[in-house]
Amino acid sequence: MVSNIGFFLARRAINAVITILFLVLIIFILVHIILPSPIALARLYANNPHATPEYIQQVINRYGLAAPIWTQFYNYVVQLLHGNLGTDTITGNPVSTVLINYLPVTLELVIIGQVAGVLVGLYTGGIAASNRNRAPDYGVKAIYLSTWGAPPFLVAVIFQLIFAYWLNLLPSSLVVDPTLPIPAFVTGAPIIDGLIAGNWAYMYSSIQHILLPAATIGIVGFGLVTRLTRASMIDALDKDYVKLAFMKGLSKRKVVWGTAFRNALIPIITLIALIFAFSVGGAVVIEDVFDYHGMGWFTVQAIYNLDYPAIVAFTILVGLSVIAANLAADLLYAAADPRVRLT
Amino acid sequence: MAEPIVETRGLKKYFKATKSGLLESIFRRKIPYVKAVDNVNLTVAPGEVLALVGESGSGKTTLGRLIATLELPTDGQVVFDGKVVDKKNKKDIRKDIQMVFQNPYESLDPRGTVRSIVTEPLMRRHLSRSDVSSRFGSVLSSVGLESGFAERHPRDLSGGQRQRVAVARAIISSPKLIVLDEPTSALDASVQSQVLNLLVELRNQLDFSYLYITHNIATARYISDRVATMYAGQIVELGPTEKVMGSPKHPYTQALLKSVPTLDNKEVAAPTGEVPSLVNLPEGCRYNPRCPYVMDVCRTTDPGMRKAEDEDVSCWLFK
Amino acid sequence: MGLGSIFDNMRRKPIRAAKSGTAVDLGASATTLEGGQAGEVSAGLRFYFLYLRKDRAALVGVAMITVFLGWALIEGILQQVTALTGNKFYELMLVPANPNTLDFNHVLVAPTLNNFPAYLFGTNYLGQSILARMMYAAPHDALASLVVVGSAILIGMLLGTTAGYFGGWLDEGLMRLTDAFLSIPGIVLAIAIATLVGGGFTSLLYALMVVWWPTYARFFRGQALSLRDKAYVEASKLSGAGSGRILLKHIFPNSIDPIVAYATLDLGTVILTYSVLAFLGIGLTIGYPEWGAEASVGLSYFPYQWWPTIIPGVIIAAVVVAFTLVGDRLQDLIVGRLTY
Amino acid sequence: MATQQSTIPSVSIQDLTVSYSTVYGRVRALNSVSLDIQRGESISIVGESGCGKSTLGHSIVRLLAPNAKYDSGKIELEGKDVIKMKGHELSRMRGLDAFMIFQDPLNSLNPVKRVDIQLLEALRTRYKMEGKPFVEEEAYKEAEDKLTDVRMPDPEKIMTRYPHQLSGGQIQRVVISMGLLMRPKLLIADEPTSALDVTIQAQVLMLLRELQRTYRMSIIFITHDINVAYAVSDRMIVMYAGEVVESNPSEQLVRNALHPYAQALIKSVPRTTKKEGRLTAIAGSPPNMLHPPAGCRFHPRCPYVMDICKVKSPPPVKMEGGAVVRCFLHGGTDS
Repeated sequence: MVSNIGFFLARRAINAVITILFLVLIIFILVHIILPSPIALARLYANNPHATPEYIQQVINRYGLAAPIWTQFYNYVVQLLHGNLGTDTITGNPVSTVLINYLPVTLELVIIGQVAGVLVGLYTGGIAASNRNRAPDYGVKAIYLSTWGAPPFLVAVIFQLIFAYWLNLLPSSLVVDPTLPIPAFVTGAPIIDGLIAGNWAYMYSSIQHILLPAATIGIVGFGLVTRLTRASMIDALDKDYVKLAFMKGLSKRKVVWGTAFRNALIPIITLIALIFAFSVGGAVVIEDVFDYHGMGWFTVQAIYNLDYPAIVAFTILVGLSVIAANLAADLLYAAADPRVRLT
Repeated sequence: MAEPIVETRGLKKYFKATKSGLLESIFRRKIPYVKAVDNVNLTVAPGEVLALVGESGSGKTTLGRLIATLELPTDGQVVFDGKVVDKKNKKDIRKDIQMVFQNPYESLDPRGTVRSIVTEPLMRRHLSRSDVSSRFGSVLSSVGLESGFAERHPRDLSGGQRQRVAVARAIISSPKLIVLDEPTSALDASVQSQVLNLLVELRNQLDFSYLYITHNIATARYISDRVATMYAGQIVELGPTEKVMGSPKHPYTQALLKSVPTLDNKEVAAPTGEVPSLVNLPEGCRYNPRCPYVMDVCRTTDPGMRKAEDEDVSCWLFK
Repeated sequence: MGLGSIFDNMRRKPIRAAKSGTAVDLGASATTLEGGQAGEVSAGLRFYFLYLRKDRAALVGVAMITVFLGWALIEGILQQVTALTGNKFYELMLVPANPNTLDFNHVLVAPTLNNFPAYLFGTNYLGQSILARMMYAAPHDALASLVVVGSAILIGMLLGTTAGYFGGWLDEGLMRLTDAFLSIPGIVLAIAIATLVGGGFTSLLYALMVVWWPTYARFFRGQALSLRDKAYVEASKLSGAGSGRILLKHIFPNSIDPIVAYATLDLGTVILTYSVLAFLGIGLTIGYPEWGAEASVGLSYFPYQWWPTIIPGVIIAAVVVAFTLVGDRLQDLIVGRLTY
Repeated sequence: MATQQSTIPSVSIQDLTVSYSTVYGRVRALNSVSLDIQRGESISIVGESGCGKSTLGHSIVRLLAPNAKYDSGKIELEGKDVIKMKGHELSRMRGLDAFMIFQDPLNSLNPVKRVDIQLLEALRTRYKMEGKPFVEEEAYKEAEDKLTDVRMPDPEKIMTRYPHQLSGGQIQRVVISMGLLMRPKLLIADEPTSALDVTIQAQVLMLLRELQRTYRMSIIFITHDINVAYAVSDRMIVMYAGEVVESNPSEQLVRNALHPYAQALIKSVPRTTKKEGRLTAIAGSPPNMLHPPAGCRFHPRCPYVMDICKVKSPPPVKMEGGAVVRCFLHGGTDS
C-alpha cells in the first residue's frame, strides 16, 4: 500500500506536470495573441527586418505557421520535448546550445547567492523575532526594508564602487580572468568545472569573480527571507510549546534556536522556489551590470537584438527550473514535518 | 402530540477522511469515511426545546447543521413541517429556520452595522421600509438592546451584546425552528446566564421551538424540555430532561453527569478510556470499550433504540 | 504547490475561543476595546491612522509617499495639458530646467549648489539636469504602479474570490494557472512580453499587468476560502441569500483590509520592477526620460562620474522603501503580529 | 518525595502591578495584587476573561508577552524575587522551583519532536542542575514510569509517538508528566482542561488532585469555570478587572461568599442537580481594561454600591477563617 507520503509527493508531482503544461500554454498563447498573423510570426522567427516576402513565405511553410492554432501548439510542444528551442538569431546556432553553455553559469551564481542570502536572512530574521520591538528588531527591520527597496543595479554599482574600485579587492566584472586556459566543459559552471579539471588557478579566479555578483543576489533575496523568517518566528514564539521549553529550564538560546526556529523553518521551506524565482529575476540585471556572461547577460543582449527565440526559451527554462525547485521544496517539507510524513 | 416541526428518519452523514482526487481513484485506494452522524431518528414538537448533549466528535453539531439544511445527508431524510428536505426545496424551507452560532466574534459580519445584520433575513420578504424598521425596533428591544445600538459595528460590542444581536437576527423573521449551536459556551459565566435567560423568555413569549446543542449539561438542564445525549455519532438516550438528568439510564449519560464538577459535590468521577475515532468504530455498541456494565452481546451487535418507560435508550441493559 | 503559499498562509487564522473556555485572557497582543475579543483588530481607516501616527518610521514613509504621488499627480496633469494644448510651457512650469535640452559645455557636471536647483543632482553625459529629468519622469512611475496594482486587484479579486468561494475544478485550475505564472520571475516574463509587443510605455504596462495579477488571485482565493466558512456567511445562507449576494455583501468587503496593506507594499515593488525593466532598455518612449534608463545610461561613465547612476538609483530606492515601510507595518498590524 | 516543611510560603506576591502597552495605550492587567501560597496548598484563581488571572500565572514564571512590563511589586518564589532574576538563575527557577502547563493541547508539545525526546530534554536539564550524570537508559526508564504515574495507557507506544498522533487528553498527561519529571515545588496550570471534553477533563482533574496529595506540591489552578475551581482546590481566589477581590477556603466561599461579585458568580452558575427558575445574571458587561471604572472596579455592576465605592478602592481586609476580601461592606472604610 503506497504510504501517505507517497500520495503526498505523487499529488505534488502531478500538480507540477499540469503546471508545466500551463506554463508552455501561457507562453504559446502570449506569442500568438501578440503576433496573430502568420506573417508577423514568420518575421519573428526569421528576425531580419529586410526579409523578402518570399523568404517569409518560406519560413511560414517551414514552421507551418499558417496551420490552425492547435496543430501549431501540438508541434510546438513536440519541438520542445526534442529540446529544439528554435535558432538563436545572434549566434545563428540553436538556442539549446546557447542555453547549455550560459545557463549553468547563471544557475551557479544564483544558487550560491541565494544560499548565502537565505542563511543570513534566516539568522537575522530569527534575531529580529526573538528581540521583538527592541534594538536588534528595529535594526534588522531597517536593513531588510532598505535592501528590499533598493534596485539590484544600485546594489551592484555600490558594491563595484566599494570593493572593486576603491578597495581594489575584487574584480569588477567578467566570469573569470580571460587570460586563463578554460577547463574541459563538464557542467558548464566555472567553479565546478575548474574543480573537476583540477585547474586551481581557473577555479580561484572564478571564485574571485563570483563574489560580488553573488553578494548582490544574496542581498536581493535577503530582504524577502528575513521578513518571512521574522513573521514565521514570531508566530512560532507565541506557541505554548515554546513556553513549555522555557519551563524545562532551557536557556533562551536553546529555546529560540532549538525549538522555535526548527518549527519556523517549515513554512519557509515551502517558499524556496519563490525565493529562487525572485533571485533569478534579479540575476538578469546583476549579470548585465557586472558583465557576468551568464544567461541573464545573454538575455539582455537578446533584448537589444530582438532575439525572441532565446528570450522565450529562457523564460520557459527558468519556469521549469523553478517548478523543479518547488518539487525539491516539497520533498524537504515532507522530510521536515512529521505531520505530513505520518498522518 | 401535534405534528412534529422537524423529524429525522435514519439520518446519516459520512465525510471522506482523506483528500480524494484523481490519484486515489487510480490506485482504487479505499477511502476511509468519518461516520459523523450514523442512523439518527428524533423529532422536535412545535414550541418544544430539545437539547443535544455530547462531547466533541459526538456529531451533535453536524446533526444540527443537517436539520438546519446547511448540509445535505448522505442517507436518510430530514422532514421539515411534513416536507422532505432536498436540494430543490431547501431554499424555501430555510424561510422557517434560523441559527445562532457559537463564536460571537465570527457570527456577525465585521463590516455590517447592527441594523444591516439583524434585518438581513427580511431581505427576501420584500417588506416595506417602515415594516422592516418597526420589526427591527421591536426585536432589538426584546433582546434587551437600546435603539442606540442600531448603527454600531460588531467590533464595538462585547461578547454578550454580540450574541444578543445574533438572537435578534434569528427571531426577526419569526421562524418555526431556531438551531442554537453552543450559543453561550464562548461567553463568561455572568454574561452566559444573561443570554440563557433571554432565550427562555423569548421561547415563552413567541413560542419558537429550539434545537439547543451543547456540551454543558447544566445549561441543557436549565433550558430544555427534552434532552438527547449523543455518543460517537449516535443518540444513546432520549427523554424528558428531569427524567434523563434525574435518573440517567444509559451508562454514558451516567458517566457524563458524574464527570461534571458542580458546586454541590466536590468529588468528580470519570469514565476510563478515550473518545473513539469515528473512522474505525468499535464493533457492536460504540460505548463498550469504556462501559462498566459491558456484556459479550455489547461487543458484537448494536443495541439500536429501545423503549424504557417514556424514554428511548440504546443499551442492552434494557429490553 | 508551495509557490504561492506565502499568500495562502497570510489569511488570518480564525481565533477559536477555547471549546468551553472564554476568549483569550488579556494575553500578549491583546487590544481589548470595550470588552471586545482580544486580538480582534478593529478594521476601519480610523484605526490605521491612529496606529500610523504612533509610529515615527511609518510617518516618514507616509510623508515620502504623499510627496511622490502628489508631485506625480501635478506634473502628470501639466503634461496632459501640454499634450492637449501643444504648448510646452505648462509641463516645464515647475521643473527646474528643461529635461531634454542638450548643453554640451555642462556635460557630466558633479552635483553642486551653483545654478541651484538645476545642478543639484549634477548633469548626465548630454548636459541635461538629472534633477529635472527625475522630476519630469515621476508621473510615469506613479501611473505604472497604480495601474498595475489596480488591475491586479480587479482581476485577482474576480478570479481568486470566485475560485476560492466555489472551489472544485475551478479552484484547482486557477491554482495550477497561477503556479505557472508564479514560476516565472516577474522581470523575465515582463521582458518576454514587452519585447514581443514592441517598444513604448504602454507595452511595458501590459507586460506588468499580465505578470502581476496571479499574486492577487492567490491572495483573494485564500481570503475567500477562510471567509466562506465563517458563521455570518452561513447565517446569510440561512436567510436565503444566494451566492452572488454573499460574495458581494460579505466576501468582497471583508477581503479588502488585508489587501490594502499588501497593495501599499506592492506599489513599491512595481516601481522597482518598472525601473529595472527601463534599466534594461525596455518600454522606453523616445524623448521621455525614465528613472531606470537614466541609471542605465550613466553606467558607461561609472565609476569616475558616479552620480548619473547612483542618484537615480537612490531616488528609486527611497520611493520604494517608503511604500515598503508603510505596507510592512500595516501588514504586521492586520495579521495581529504587532505588539507594541 | 516529601518536601521539607519550612515556614516561608511557596509563593509570596506583594503589590504586583503588570501592564501591557497596546496600540490603544497602556492597559494595566494587574493592579497591586497580593497573594501568599503555603507549601503543599492547592489554590485556584477564578475570574472572567480579561480579569488578569492568566497574566498573574505567567508573571510568576517570567513568561509574560514581549509588550508586558512589571510596573511594581515583588514575587518571591522559594524566598528569591523572580522579577530580579537574570539568565542562569531564571532558567534554574523555571523547572526546579515552578512549572507551568498551558491551555491549548494542540500547541503544548513541540510538533516536530517525538514525545520521548521532549521528556528526556526536561530530564537532561534537571540532572545538569542537580549535578547528576545523565544516563540515557535510566532517564528513559524514569520518563516511562512517570507516564504510568499519570495513568497513560501503554506508555512504551506513546513514547515513540509524535504529538499530532495523540489526543488532547493524552497530550495534557504528557505535559503533566514532564512537569513531574522536573520535581517542581509549585505547579501552575493555566486553564489546562478548558479545551478538553468533559469526561477527559474529569480524568485530568482527578489526576491533579491525586498528584497533589502524593507529591505534596502546591498547585495554582487558573480557570474561568467556578465549578472546576471548587473541584480541584482547597482555597479559591476570585479576581475581577486585574484585582483580587476575595480569597477564601473553597467550602466557605461556596456556602457564603463575602464579595458581591463572588456571590453573583456563584448564583449565576446553572446547577445540574436541580432545575431552578431564572438564573440571577450580573447586569452590565465586563469592564474595559483601557479605562477601568474609578474606585472599586465592580461598582458599576454591584447591587450594594455605596458612594464611597465610586471614589475609593477598597483595601484588603482580613476576615476570620483565613478569608481576605476587598469590599467596603466588610470594613476598610477607615484606612
